[in-house]
Amino acid sequence: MSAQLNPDEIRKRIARRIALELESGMVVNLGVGIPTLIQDFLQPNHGVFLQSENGLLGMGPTPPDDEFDMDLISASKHPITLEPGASIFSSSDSFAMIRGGHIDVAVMGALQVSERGEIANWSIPGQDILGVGGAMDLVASAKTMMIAINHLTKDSKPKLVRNLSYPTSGIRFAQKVIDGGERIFIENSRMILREIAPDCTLEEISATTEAHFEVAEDLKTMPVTPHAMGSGIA
Amino acid sequence: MSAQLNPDEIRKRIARRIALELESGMVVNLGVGIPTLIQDFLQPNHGVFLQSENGLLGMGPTPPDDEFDMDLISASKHPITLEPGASIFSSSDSFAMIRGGHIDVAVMGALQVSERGEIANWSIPGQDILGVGGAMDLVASAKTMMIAINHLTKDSKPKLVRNLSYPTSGIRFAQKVIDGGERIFIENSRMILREIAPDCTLEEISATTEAHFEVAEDLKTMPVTPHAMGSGIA
Amino acid sequence: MIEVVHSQKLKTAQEAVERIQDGDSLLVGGFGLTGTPFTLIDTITEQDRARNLTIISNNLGEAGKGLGKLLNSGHIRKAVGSYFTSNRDAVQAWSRGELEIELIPQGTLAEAIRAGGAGIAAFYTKTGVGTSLGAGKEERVFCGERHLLVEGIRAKVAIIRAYKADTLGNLVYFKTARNFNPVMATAADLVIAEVDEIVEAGQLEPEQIVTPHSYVDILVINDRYEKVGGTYVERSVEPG
Amino acid sequence: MIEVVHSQKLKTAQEAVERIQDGDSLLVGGFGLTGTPFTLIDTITEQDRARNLTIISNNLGEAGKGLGKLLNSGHIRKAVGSYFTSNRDAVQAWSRGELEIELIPQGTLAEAIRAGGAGIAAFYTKTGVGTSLGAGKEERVFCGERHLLVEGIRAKVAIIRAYKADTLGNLVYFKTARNFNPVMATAADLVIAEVDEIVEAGQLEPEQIVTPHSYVDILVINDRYEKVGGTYVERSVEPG
Repeated sequence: MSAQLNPDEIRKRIARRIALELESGMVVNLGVGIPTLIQDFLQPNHGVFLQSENGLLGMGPTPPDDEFDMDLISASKHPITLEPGASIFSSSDSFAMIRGGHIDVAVMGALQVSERGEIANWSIPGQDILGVGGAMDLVASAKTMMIAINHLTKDSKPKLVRNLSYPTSGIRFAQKVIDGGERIFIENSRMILREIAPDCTLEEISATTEAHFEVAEDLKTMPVTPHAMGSGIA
Repeated sequence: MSAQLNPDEIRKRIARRIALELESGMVVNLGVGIPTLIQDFLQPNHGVFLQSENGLLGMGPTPPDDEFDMDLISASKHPITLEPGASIFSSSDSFAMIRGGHIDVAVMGALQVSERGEIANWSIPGQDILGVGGAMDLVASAKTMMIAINHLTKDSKPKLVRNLSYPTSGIRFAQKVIDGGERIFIENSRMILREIAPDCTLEEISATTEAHFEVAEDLKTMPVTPHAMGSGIA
Repeated sequence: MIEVVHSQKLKTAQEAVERIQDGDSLLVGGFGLTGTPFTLIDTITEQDRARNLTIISNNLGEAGKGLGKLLNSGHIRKAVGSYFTSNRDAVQAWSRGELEIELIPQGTLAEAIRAGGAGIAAFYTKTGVGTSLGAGKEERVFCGERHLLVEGIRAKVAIIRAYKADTLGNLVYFKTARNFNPVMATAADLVIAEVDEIVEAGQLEPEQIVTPHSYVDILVINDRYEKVGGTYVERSVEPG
Repeated sequence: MIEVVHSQKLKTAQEAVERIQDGDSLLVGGFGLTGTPFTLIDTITEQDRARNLTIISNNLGEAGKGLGKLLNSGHIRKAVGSYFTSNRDAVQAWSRGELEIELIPQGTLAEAIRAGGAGIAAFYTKTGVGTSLGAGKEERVFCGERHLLVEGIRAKVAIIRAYKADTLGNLVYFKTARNFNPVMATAADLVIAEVDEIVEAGQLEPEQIVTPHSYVDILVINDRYEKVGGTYVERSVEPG
């Protein structure tokens, strides 16, 4: 779906839509991949506090090239800045914060999401498993998990599946899934389609989704342009 | 023994002798009671680092009255000062330091010490047990434990006993016991008398000590006057 | 007059302690009387809404001071901590059967609260092995040494004392008044911090913030106690 | 020229890494290349005394940089950490069977090191429950939730990176170069800290010291790398 958009545009669309979900005062951890783009789509004075698991609360946007400092990076190892009121702490204090349940929202990428909301986001069967990072800590402990994914894998297989065939990241479930064409809530272990992009059809989504999902009675059109930001749809 | 000295003088004698045991570079925790007096008997530029379990490394001596600050206290809740290079941390970081085995010497009072070196220093049978503080943490974790005690209880019973009749503070053993008349090492769970005060006799000590102890072949005279400080006997 | 920069988290002591309910568990910062949230404690006593409290704190203050006040006003059902003998009133209340006491080694108390705040359900420690305070606790040998299993501690509310906050609620502490306060800030559903001063966000150095603002729900200004000759004393007049 | 106040703990990088033995376990600070003790790592590589090292570090640096250098020089037998895919050399060495890898969730790694430093033999965590990384681990239910038992981690030596030390060995860190360094300082028999600068004791504020000196055995000055355009690069000439 959204075949007319290139992958980069789809990634930005997802990031933009998730930005609308984040409210002032929330403590939010952004995973690698699409989630790192979200920061660029937050409104000025958004009041969202970005936590980075390498030891930082109050992450600001990418600095201009001439202010780059390798000693100030995100968990994705990108250069960042500090917002006023930011604090720096150790990795152990950072994961005490994460694992103690002090992160309101973790936005993460995924390789698969099951229809109950289980997340696979660290390992591909048959490939070398040599990296997990903080994925399992966040899945075990974040109050709310939002998943930012492309609808299909690179070889056009559904990522929203009945049951995970990829290794799971934990036993807790995601609450929201946002891809380029739709926004899905997972409530009581059931997927509910809440929004659909204007350039997608229900038929397309059904054909490319393995997981069972219900369609919300008040199915809405997903805001997909910058213009729609701050429209109160979140 | 040392019947001619008043209790206060005996306490000072004990503190003075223990001060000779403390070497430059050691991280030392001083318990309540007699151990709090030790600081006054350390040489200038002693290089000993005093740790206080309420969250401080580098405790300095009592301030003059007009510099008293209730926000800067020892674990005994006495006003203190900070040495250059002192650091302040939380109670949890402080006990991580203690319990992680980072204290070289804990000097503590005791109600009883068994001949194997077991320590009873928090509770009296038949009395209300409403305070333990950090005693058990130190007994479980300090590299070396030195015991500062009066030789007899207030009702003239031996404090150095064969087996504890008071509740134990843990399963680890003290290495040194210093009272007003003697200095005893505990090695391989056996007490060895190493020093005896000039105003005490071996007969006196034997008569008032329940624990078995050996007498070192090279039994020394305990330095008991300020003059003897820094004499290299330690 | 106390100058205060406005913060969304700022409330009066009265508003703050209204959130405490009858029967709640409370983590209360402080070691002896140092680093104690006096204003909040006094306000709980005066407001007299929440009784049967379980207080988790190293001590119960001193006789008539700090938590000693809350004890004497009859608000405490149970105290969990490491050292209560320094408050004679607590010993007597316990003797009369009016106060339940749970004694925990100080380091185990600090570690259990850290565990509660860090998502650690339980941990193994050597402290207390073979003692009457370890009696009945599950034991296990690691590397040839006996250890006790201790579960994490959390509470419904934490009331803590810091020196300065910024408008977001980041906290720094003063000297040894830090003690149990930072760890308690991590282990309660609602965290109320009593501070002397609030500055603009950005005025505290990022590397020097001890408690990040995400742990702090409510800020209250200490407008009752001032330091005179190194000791906190009640101000002679109520602040205007 | 680098100005250095003399400290009893100060050694050259060569003297410091001579303490590392063949087959030792090493905690190595850093996250990616940030907060990495480059000088110490390079010196181990050059000195070529200690092989078959077990490296406990979040990553193995990047290809040819930081711990990537030590990997390529053939000194590492096993790596324990959370993320190795960012160094292709590590992936390939593992594929060829030349490198053993133990993968641990990042938070569990940080907590296990803290436990090792704090005298906690083992702890229960929710992270990893139901995953292949939790397979075979002992499980236990607390408050209705499944937890895994994880043992503390300690090493023979820790090499860490700080910004400034004082003459006693107290340390402060710079921005996110703090990461794993402070916790690793607590969990090894020998702790070697690489710093940019040493100041007199008393010049660091007591409340701002992150690692108290009692954790630090040896100080080494970073005299090889300088920051150019925000990145650490090897100095063009060896310092005199």
